[in-house]
Amino acid sequence: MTTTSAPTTPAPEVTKATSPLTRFRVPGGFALGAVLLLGIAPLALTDFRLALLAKYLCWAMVAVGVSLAWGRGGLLVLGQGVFFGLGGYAMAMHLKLADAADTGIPGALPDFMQLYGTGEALPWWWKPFGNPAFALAATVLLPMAVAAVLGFFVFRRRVRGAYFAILSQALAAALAIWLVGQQATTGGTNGLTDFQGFFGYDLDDPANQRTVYFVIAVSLLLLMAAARQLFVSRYGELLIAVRDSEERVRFLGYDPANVKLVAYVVAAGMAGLAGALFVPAVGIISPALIGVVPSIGFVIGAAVGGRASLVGAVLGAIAVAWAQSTLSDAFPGAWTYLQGLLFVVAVGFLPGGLASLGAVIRRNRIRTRSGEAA
Amino acid sequence: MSGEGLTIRGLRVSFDGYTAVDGVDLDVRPGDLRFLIGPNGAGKTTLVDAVTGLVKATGSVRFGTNGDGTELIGKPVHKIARLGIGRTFQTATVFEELTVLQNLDIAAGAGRGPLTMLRRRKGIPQPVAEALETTGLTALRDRPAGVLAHGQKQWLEIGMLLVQDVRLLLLDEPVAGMSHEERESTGELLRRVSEDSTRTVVVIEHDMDFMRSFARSVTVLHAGKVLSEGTVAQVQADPKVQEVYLGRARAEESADAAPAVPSPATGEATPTTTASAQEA
Amino acid sequence: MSGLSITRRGLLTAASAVGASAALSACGAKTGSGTSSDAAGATADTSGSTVKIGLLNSLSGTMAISEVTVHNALLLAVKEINAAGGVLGKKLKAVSQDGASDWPTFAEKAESLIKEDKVAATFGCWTSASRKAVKPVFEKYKSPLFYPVQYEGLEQSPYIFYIGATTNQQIVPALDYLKKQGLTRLYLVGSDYVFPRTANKIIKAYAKANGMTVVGEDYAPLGSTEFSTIVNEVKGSGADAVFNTLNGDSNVAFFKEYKSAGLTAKSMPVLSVSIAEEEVASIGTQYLEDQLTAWNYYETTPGAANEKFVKAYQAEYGAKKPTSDPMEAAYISVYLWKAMVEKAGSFDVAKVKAAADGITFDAPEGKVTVDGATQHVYKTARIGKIGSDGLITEVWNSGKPVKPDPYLKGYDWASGLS
Amino acid sequence: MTVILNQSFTGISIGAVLLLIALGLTLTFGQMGVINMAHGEFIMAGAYTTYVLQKAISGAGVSLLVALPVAFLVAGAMGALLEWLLIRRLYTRPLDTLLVTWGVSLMLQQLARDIFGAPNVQTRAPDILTGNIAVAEGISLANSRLFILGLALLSVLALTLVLRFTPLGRRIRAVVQNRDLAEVSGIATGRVDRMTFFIGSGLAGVAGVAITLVGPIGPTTGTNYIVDAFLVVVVGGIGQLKGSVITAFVLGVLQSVLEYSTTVSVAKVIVLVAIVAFLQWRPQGLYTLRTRSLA
Repeated sequence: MTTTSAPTTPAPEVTKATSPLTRFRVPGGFALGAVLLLGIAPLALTDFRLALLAKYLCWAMVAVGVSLAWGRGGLLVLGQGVFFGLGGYAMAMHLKLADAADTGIPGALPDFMQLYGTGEALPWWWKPFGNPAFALAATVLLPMAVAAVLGFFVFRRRVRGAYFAILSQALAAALAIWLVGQQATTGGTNGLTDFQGFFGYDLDDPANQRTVYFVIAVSLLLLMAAARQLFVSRYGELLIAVRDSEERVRFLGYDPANVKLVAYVVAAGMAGLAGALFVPAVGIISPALIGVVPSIGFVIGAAVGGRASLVGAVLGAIAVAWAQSTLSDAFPGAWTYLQGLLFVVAVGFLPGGLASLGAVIRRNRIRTRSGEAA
Repeated sequence: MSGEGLTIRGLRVSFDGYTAVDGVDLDVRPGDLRFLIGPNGAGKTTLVDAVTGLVKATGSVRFGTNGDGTELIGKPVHKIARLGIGRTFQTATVFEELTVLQNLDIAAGAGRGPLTMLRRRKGIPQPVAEALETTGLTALRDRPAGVLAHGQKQWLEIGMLLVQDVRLLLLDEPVAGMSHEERESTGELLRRVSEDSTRTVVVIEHDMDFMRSFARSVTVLHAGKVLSEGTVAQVQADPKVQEVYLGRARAEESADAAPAVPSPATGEATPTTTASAQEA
Repeated sequence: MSGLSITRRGLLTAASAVGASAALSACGAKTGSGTSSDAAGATADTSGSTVKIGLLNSLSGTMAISEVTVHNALLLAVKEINAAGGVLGKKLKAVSQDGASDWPTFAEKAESLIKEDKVAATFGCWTSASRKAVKPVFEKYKSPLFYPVQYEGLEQSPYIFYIGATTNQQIVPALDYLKKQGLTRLYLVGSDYVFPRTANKIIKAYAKANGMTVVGEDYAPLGSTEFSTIVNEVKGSGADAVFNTLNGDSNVAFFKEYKSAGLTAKSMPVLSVSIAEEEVASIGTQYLEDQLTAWNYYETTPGAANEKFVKAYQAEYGAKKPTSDPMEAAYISVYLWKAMVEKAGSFDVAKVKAAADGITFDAPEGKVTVDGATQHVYKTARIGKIGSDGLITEVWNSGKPVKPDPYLKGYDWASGLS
Repeated sequence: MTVILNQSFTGISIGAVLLLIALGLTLTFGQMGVINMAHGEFIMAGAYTTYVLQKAISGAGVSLLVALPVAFLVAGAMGALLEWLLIRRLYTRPLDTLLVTWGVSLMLQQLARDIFGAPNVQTRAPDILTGNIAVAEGISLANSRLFILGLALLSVLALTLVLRFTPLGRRIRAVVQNRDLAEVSGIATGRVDRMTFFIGSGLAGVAGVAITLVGPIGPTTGTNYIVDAFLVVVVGGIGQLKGSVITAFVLGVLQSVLEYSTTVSVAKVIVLVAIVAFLQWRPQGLYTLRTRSLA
């Protein structure tokens, strides 16, 4: 009577989205976002402001992954800096090698290696990054691979919650310290900077900078669409289930470690892509973007905007980055207070972030209604 | 003879020198509705924990529908679950933020491939629809599970086991804290569930009335060992059981509830452990 | 409304956007085409009655400790210049941006100053990393940066004026001094970043050529505060002196450990190149007394110009506030720029650059002269000894301003360095 | 041989500091499970207390001794206030506690900057604590480290005695082991939580006083130590004092030996990676309190 692959009965109202307003909410919102990012922003903003927006959008891309892993999966990913950095360095290494090749001198080393290096040949692990296809793939696949290996062990051993968060931080710290220590091959604290070209295009040219912006904006929209698909998929439901009761899911025959691993790896890939695009947009990648503090910074925006809400996390990330950049000049001290306060209020008293204000009210209404029914 | 259903031999579970389950042998055949009773600390929950892989144990636990069955000791929780063994917890654990439908759909989907997982659910899968029907939760399917009443959560849990197509159901105090009406409904639900001759149901329960009304067979645990086993009547007549339940048992249960043994309501209070499956 | 259809719609939008951006990028310049440099140029707005200049320092974050004092010194110079009538008859308006101790932020703020505020010149940065981060920005927009801190050399950006010492004005004289004192066995301790590593490379080359020995070399991560092992190794090394290129908080922990280990300025002096008056105050003279420093300026440096500077600074920021080398360099950098502008008769960057060579200024540290070829400054090297009152007094100086040589081309022993 | 011995002593020096800074966390994190990122700022508060007292009391030795109890009270009060204002509302959400207290830590750092200025401040150590004693030929132990070691061990002893033999300690343990049972047994769990937090934070204050002997005193003093402190407790195991004690010294010696044979940066990286690997092997740390809960 019960077969595993049963036919599905047609469901007239699986979701309650029947009114036209709710039905077009998601695609409509997506289209609105696309128009704002791809149409209005480039027209309305100066080159400089657009470049700033490009940088904020990179944070937002990380926030998409944070929203998936933390908001949906309950994994407090306090080490996203690691993946952002891996993606960024993969891209930066390629750009440095391309710049060196552009000098026309055969076997030329990147400029910083000539200054601070041993003056010998390129380290072996730099070599593959000379290939643009390899470097591009590495920006996403390298962080994902690292996350996969790490997550495989960590989740299997059921390291979670606070332990996972502290472990992530320890790793972020370790990578940052290592990068700083390898000055001859990584640029040390300075990081990698001063890029001339981006896949053959001159980065100094404002037109090319705008192109970089478009690439970033489109990438963000694609990531959001992908994340949205994950959110509404069966996997998304399962992820919430794992977040709320990992043991229970285990008794249903799933391995929660794998469920979490997928979210963790996808989030890492998103951070990697963000890091890779950050490099041509901002022109630098350095250990300062990888350590403990920036890694916490990556979750601030998502926390303030609403970790479980995709749009909330993205807008939160952009808003916090904007506020940071605008307020810290005028009131460096006051901004620090405000930043701390934002965290306390958003996380402590409004865990769903600003995006949950409406939902909190709606949920209360449902509660009341079900109370009446019961 | 030991190939069908749940077969436990010499099961032993220790925590830091304290032995919670101390050499239990237990056989439960398909189609049975076995109640596991015993005073606090008798090792009932620990036994279920051991069967489902939650705690480390020694001995042998086999489960299968034919042949020798599969050895469960040493397998991880999710692998055991995939063999068709499901359980509920004393406090109902459903996914509160997900709807009833989503809860059931997740329970139904442990074998789904990655492509199915990454797509949105369309419609209601047949087993889920059936489980909704069986548990009477159809009308509530779009409610978040968190807002359900206590009894409804327990039913949802049982429903989740049903859609998993579980062959062995282990229920830990399913009626604790329920109202009288809810108990009756739960009992009926359990009876319906166990009517499938291929299912084996084990219920841990403190509620003697409930046990008397619905159990097909009973095992009494005491201090980690099997104290007595048989029909409700056999067990209640066992002096060892009366000894253990002395005071409480004598004072309230043996005295005034004993006549209820041949339950008039169901007429099923005296099946033997080999109760036929044809009833279904 | 399935997720798939949304994705499809998203893809459509995305595809059209990619198309649009591809079209846009068609007009972007390829690398090496040379067309881009004209596309992006600084357009400093000097048309009004005031001229904006940018102050780019970390006002928050870990570097704020040091950089706020530099910021204060810059503001003092601006105030004095305005009181004296401004530059070319225009008052200066200082626009402060917070680098927040974060290198990418420095790059962003540099761009903001140039593009949004249209400043005529920018003053600031402290760490080498922040300078490296903003260098491409200033080069891209052809806008000048005045950098006030001693650094590791090996750099000569056409749009940066290096007002602090390069290696041959600080490290090399310090080595000369140690050699003269007969302290030839050196232990090198530094923070793990570009300045100490480069400095130590130079020190090792110098030592090799001058009969000195480097008996040990250790790097601590930036911000590290645990020095038990390093001090232990220093103690057992039999060195004559320690050459210290540690930065910030690490100095505090290092010197406390150093004293605890029973090491003193007598038994094994430490010569530091990153400890100025400000740092002395935060480490404590208890731990620093009689240790050596190498700079180009001390609060105690004699001369009327310095007396005036110290007085003005303390009047502005408090009687007990010390003045230090980077502050002094920042202070004079504004005056040097003013002199360049006035010599050029214009705020135009190309003209200002052309006018730079030979500009002199009677600075608190003594007379300084701009070397147009390197865009560095002739500076007098001074070795100082830390007193119990927290002030540093000079024990030796180079006698005359040293010609800047960022690539150490004038030193034979340094030929293999770069 | 001398090298090994020497590095062991150095490792004990490092371990003493690690132990002292982690001690408060063994209570608030180890016993209560609260991840308080502002713990480092309580260390900072202790350090600044020393600075302020030294301005009021001239003698370095006297002011240091006075600072110990005062810093305990100051940091303890800050901790209790934080518990009352925020943390008690977040007991069911440990990860959120981490982020909220990180926000608090930012604000406290800025507060210190506004009160004492951004630059580090200096305190004078009593002369007796700036010297060292020779242990053997070529091996010496700094007096300041000995003082910290003594202080740490004294604190461990005091904490053990309090937990074992006082009514408060019994209540604390009761609440940790079974909150519900403790509550129905008539224990005011809220007040016990606050007291636990008071003591844990107070110990951070004491650590802050000791830190003035070896490190910088500034607004970011706490951040220098916070990650290390957490790692000690995580590796040592939740709820186990002896785990933290052993871990602190093992990490200290490991760090010291690695620093000697490689560089400080590499040593730091190896130690961090080793900790991650160790937690793979024993996710619950060196020692664990066994419970029957699902987790």
